[in-house]
Amino acid sequence: MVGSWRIMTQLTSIPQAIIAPELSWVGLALLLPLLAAVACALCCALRVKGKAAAIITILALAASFGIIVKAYFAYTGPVQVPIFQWLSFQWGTGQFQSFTANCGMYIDTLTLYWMLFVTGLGTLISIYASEYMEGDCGAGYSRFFFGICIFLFSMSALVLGDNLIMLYLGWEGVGLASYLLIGYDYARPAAVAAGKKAFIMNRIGDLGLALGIFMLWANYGTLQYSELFAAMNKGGQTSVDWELSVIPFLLMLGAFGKSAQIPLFTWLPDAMEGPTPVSALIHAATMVTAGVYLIARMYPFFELHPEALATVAWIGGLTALLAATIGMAQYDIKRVFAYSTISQLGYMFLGLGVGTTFGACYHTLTHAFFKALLFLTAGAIMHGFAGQLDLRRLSGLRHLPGWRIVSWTMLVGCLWLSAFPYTAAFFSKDAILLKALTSVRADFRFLGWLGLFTAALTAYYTFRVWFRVCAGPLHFEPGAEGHHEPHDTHDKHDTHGKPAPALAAKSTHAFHPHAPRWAINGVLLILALGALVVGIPGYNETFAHKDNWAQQMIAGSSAMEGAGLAEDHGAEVSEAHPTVLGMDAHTGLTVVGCTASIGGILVAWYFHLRSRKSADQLRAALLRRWWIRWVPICMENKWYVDEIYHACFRLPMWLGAQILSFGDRHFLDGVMVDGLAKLPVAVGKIFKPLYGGALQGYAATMAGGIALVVAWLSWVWLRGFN
Amino acid sequence: MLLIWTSILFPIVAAFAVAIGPTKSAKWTAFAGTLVSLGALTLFAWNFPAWHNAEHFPNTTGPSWIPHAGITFSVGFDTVSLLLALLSAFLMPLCIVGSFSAITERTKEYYGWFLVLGSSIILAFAARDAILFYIGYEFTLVPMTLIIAIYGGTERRVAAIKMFLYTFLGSMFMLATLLYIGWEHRLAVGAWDFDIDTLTKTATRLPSSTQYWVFAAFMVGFAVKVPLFPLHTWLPLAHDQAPTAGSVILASAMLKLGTYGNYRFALPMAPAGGADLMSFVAVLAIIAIIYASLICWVQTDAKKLIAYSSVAHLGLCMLGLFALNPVGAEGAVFYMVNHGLSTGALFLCIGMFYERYHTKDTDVVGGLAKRMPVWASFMVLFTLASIGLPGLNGFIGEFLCLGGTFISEHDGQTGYPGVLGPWYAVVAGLGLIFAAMYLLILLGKLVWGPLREPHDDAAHTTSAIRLPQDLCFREIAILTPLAVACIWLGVQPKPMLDAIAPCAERMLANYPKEVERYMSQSAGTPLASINGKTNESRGE
Amino acid sequence: MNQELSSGFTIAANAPIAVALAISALLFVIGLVGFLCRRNMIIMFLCTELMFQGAALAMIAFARLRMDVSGQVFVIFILTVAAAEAALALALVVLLYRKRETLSAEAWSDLGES
Amino acid sequence: MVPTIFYAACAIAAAGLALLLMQSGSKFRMGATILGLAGIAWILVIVVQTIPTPTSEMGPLGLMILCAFVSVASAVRVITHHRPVFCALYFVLVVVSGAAIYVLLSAEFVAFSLVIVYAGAILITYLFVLMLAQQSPADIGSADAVDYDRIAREPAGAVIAGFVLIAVLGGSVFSVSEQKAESILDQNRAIRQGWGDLSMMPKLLLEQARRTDSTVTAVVARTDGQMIAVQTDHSAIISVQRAGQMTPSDLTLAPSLLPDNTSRVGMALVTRFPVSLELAGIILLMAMFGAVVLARKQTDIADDDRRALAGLGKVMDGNQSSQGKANR
Repeated sequence: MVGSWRIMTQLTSIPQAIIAPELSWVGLALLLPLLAAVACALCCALRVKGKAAAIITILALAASFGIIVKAYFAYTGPVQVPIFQWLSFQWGTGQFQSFTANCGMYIDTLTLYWMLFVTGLGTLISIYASEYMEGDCGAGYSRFFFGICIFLFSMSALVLGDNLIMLYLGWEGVGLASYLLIGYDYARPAAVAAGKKAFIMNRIGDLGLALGIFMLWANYGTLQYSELFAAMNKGGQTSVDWELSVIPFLLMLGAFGKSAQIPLFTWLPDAMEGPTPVSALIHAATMVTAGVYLIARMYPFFELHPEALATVAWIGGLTALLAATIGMAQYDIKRVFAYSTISQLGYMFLGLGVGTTFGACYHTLTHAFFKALLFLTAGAIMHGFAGQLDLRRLSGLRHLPGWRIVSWTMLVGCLWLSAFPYTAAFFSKDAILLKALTSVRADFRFLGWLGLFTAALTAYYTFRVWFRVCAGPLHFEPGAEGHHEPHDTHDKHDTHGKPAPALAAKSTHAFHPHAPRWAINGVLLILALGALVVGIPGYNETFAHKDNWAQQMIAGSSAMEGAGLAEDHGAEVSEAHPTVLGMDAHTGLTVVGCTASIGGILVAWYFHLRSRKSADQLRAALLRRWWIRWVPICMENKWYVDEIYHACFRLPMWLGAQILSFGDRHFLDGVMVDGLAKLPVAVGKIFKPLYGGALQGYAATMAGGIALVVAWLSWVWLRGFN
Repeated sequence: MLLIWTSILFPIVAAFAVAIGPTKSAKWTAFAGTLVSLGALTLFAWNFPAWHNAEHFPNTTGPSWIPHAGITFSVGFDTVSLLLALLSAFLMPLCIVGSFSAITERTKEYYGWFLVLGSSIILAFAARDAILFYIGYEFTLVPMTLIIAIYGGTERRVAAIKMFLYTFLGSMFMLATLLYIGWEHRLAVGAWDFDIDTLTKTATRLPSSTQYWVFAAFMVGFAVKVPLFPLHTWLPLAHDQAPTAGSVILASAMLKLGTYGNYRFALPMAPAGGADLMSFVAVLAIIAIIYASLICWVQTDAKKLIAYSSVAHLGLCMLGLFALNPVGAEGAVFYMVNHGLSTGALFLCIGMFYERYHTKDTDVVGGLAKRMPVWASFMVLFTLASIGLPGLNGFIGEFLCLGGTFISEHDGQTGYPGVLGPWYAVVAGLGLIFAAMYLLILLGKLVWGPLREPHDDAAHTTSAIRLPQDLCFREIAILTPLAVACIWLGVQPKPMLDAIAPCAERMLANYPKEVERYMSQSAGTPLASINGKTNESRGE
Repeated sequence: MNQELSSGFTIAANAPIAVALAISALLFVIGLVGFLCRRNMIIMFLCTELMFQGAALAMIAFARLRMDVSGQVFVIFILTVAAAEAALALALVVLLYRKRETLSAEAWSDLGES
Repeated sequence: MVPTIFYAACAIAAAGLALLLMQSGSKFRMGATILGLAGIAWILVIVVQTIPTPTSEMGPLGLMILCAFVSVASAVRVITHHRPVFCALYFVLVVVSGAAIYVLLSAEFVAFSLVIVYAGAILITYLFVLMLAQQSPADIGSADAVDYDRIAREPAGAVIAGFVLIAVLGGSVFSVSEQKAESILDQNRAIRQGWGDLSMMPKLLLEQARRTDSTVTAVVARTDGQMIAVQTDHSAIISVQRAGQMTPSDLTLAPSLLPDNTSRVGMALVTRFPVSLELAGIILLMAMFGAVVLARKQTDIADDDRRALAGLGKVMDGNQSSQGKANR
């Protein structure tokens, strides 16, 4: 068993960050979204009817992206940029006698890597949303972009921040943005409930993160990345101190919450109640990868316990499989994509766990693009078909004029998601699986095979969507809602993408699906292109044998520490296990990966394009057999995780709360407090007859009182005399 | 000095003016009175010399009151009390403006008593003499009781009487302890003196067994006011029945008197007792957090929910205070101010919708984002501040309290050993999750969701002053300063943290050695702490 | 201290004075008992006069014991007060009697809570 | 003396009194009376026994005990008799026997004023009022008194309270005095006070001095600043100016020249308690006013009439007047 434990002493030092206040212009990347948020809030307050909020947002985010690009080209080495003092004070001069969490930025390659796709995708999706949300102009439009700006600000703070408290600020901030945007359509109880669920489940993870932060402070006396890494570089923390070893597990909990891993994954599918651009940006591309960022950023600290990374790997692998199985049985397109997101995040955690931060981060990048693309296409469909997302009620959209771009970009997304050979995701997923399969640890190799199996499932359910929705004979039913579709916009769209007359007859209410216009189509195309482009590092590595850009980016940061060493270590032991299925590891994996991907697609093709009936027949056949029927049932019901949580946690707590509430009112207040208060009344009642109003009663009391006093006095005096 | 007395006495002058003047101008007189008070205090704070150095109480001399009992009219501030007094003075005018439409009958009496209330709260924070503090502390009860009993809801009498008797009972313990320490001082020196510093010096010299009881008695007194777990039941009722402004002052200023009392009296005066009982109080605080949070979860009355959330929040505040290290103490003091702002604002928000719908039942009213978007925005903001979202004020205090608790066990390094530790923080941290849960449920019912309104229009018509559907300018003007304060303190806590730090250190000056003594004792006899706990619970 | 107190207890050293004191106590107690038992308001006042008598007798006895006339002076004051009290009390009784047409003290129990 | 015995005596007296109060029928009356008298007698016996009495004081003691019995018995009748008029008359008996005891205690002036003021003035007032408020004989019916005069109110409780008081007080007092029985009257002090009083009465002093020596023209202060120097044989030396002598010389006054009781009381009233005397006068005056105001015929006057009497105009609007009432 390879403990990263032992590797600790061999750590090469993380490059020490220099303090560079002159780089404070990068802070504009933080400030601009915040200013835009203020502007959007003003738009909201002034009830602006137009698209001013969208324009402000797009401009701000684009500028922010520009700044990051400039910072990328200006980058020379890790820097720390102080901005202003935030949460800091001191009570002594010692190391542990001050608490410092200033507003500042820590810029290294990992930061830039993350910020590039966060701001870039943010800009693109804002453009998309400016058209997508136009039905809400004057109602919630500005509020929507306010949420987006808050999200971008928080995400930037999360990534750029130079200490863990800044990260925590961003961490909770993105949670807030997610809450506000999921519940954007606040009149729908489901949306509100989903937002609430997301926030609360994230909070559970946040608690872990907060405790982890405390533990780090308690043991290192600082929360600044640079100082933490410096402390790590010094090494020496090799003693098995439970406090140190618990740090990675606490941080991990935060990451699991934010990135929707077992056991905190159930909020993400529900989060699809939000508008689709939100799902694309927050719940697919950026926010959910914050967990990956956290683990990558704090990677050295995950080696404080030998099993920490293994736990990450196992959780990731199992989540990938579980989510994929659920995704196979869902009919709602966005939910399928949501589960696929969870599943892909599982891959990333698997990659982190088995020691390839590069693979995980690269997969994050590719995933951001193709998953955003997929969600946006789903959004376009939802937008056009009045909220219809049931893949059984949509078919053959590629035949519909005006929907070709959507169909084909969706195909790109699906190919990428199913890791079709030589797509970007193929390279990134390979990087993860290769690491797993060539690991010295048997359980990691098992996880690798599990990941491969999951890849086949992924290919299947991805193309199940595409073959159902875009291929096959043309057929569709509109959805129930048209809530953000004022009627006049319909006619406007008709000129753009005119539906065939035959379609009108097919749809029940003479429904005209309105095809997306330039903003949506343009963004889809750019994203598809982006999905191609992010494959370039992979091509370079595989074919041109050049340096992988992504790997360089990751290697320059704290994330590489463990990964690099583990890789060395892996190379050393891969002498013993050089092969996958008897072939060279790379080749073998390519073969197996291709098989899985293409096999999955073929199965999907058979069941969902060639003979769609057979899918139902298969399901019926499974349901008939008692020994296997639990599989489809559980898959369709999401393995009853929500129900189990409800029964195990929510319900007992709720009952307990009811009991406490009742007890508080009737026991603690009623019996204890009021009872105590009634005691004097009860005593008083004994003497009440004396005070019935008759004069003698009062006189008798007086006489009795005097008698008592005299008795007491004489007793005291007698004692004094004797 | 003059400024302090101005801020204390001017409201009383204004109260007389309200009493004499015509009914129509009562509210404006009251507003002006509180504004002058706030202005004087702000001016004082502006020139306050001790913001950044540890100089002890720059202005503490005062004329003698009862010379042979050693009682003086000495007032003065350290940064903590100044912050809390500023908070109270800041909320006063807002509350008065907030009552313009809510109070339509017996307005003169209302504003008069409200001014007296403000004055006595500031007096309690400003007092440098223990008896003067007691007078301010206790006198708050009179106007508050009247405000609840006259202007409150349907069960106002019961609520007012319960509040009065309960808190009065608690403060009797406090007074007795103060007198006892004064007596000890007289035994030692030969003359009475109730100067707080003198008392502190005297009390710290008492044997630890005596300090144990001194601390316990103080705790009983202040725990009622805070309120700490088993002694909290007066609060939800009082909040539920009080008029909006009364709730605001009750939650924001009066409850702070309890925590402030711990900061100023219980902890520094009886460090040995504090060290002995810190885990006990911490356990109570944690129970308060979890218990109140769970109860919040099933509340349908918006005001009661906020009231119980106060119990939970102040439990966290107490936990931070009893972590007995600078991080926790800073957090606790910061939290006192923040809780005042955010909870006060929440009460104001709820009052505003109550004025329109005449119900606080979240099962009856809901989905108001559609009807009252401006109100909804404020409500969401303050709720988030209350949840402790980073970037807003609630976070700083909450995080530091929890952090202080967490690192309490870490001996030596911080210079402040303690007996709490990660496990305390873990359990208390559950409160953070619960806080998000119940407050978001409140938001989900009240702000989001489909619009639900009670159908009886009678409620609307009977209201003396017709209010617009969404907030009017006056109401926005009330909430905006609070919102600005919430955001500002969340973004720029540094000046305040720096100001609190020396005070926190001074409060904890005796603790490192006392806690070490306690730890060495309990290390010798493992059951000591448990015995201590059972003794204490019996004592209560 | 002890000595001082004990000198205060020489009261009973002279038998006639002791008897006078015993009578004064008995008169006082009988007056008290009468006040508590009788229902007629006038008789109740008469009983208070009885108690005055007891007190006055004690005064006289002590004056004799201490050979100090102050005790007798006090008795004169007691007489004054008794006279004033009798005037007022009887006026009140007349007033009350006019209202309710009875001398029973129980006709006037408005002071009670119930 | 053993306190328990005293308590027993008290208990017996209490039982007798209670029985008398309960009015449970005339057949018990005699027994109850005997029981009560026996209890009281026992108390007195205990008291007398406690103190060794010199034979010179036996006479006054006997008279005292006789008066005591009269006094206590009539007091008991005051509180037990059914007819208020008889109660008042019994009270006269209490006062008279009390006055006798006063005389025995050498308080002659007070004794006579007691008889005059109490038995004469106050009791007559009581009788007047009793007559005034007395029901007509027809109302009384067959029974000889109305209910509230016949039936005592919770006699047992009252008697217990009263006699616990006396038992505790007497028990403690008399049990202590047993050890101090040898104490004597402080004659010296009384003499000194008497001479002191005389020194404050210059005219009387001069008169007494002339009675001793007719040549005295004036009494002057002695060299030590005092007027009188009391000797151990109770005589007093004063400094006097004699006719025809330039320098003052001493004069010895015999104890028989001490001022008598009545003048001492008067002296004490005007020298030691002048303010109290004035206050007593004011109290009496006020009591008179009060009695006049209270006993006046009360008539209910309507608000408007009252305003009219006060010289104010009528309130026009009924609504307003009701508001005015609320304000008041």
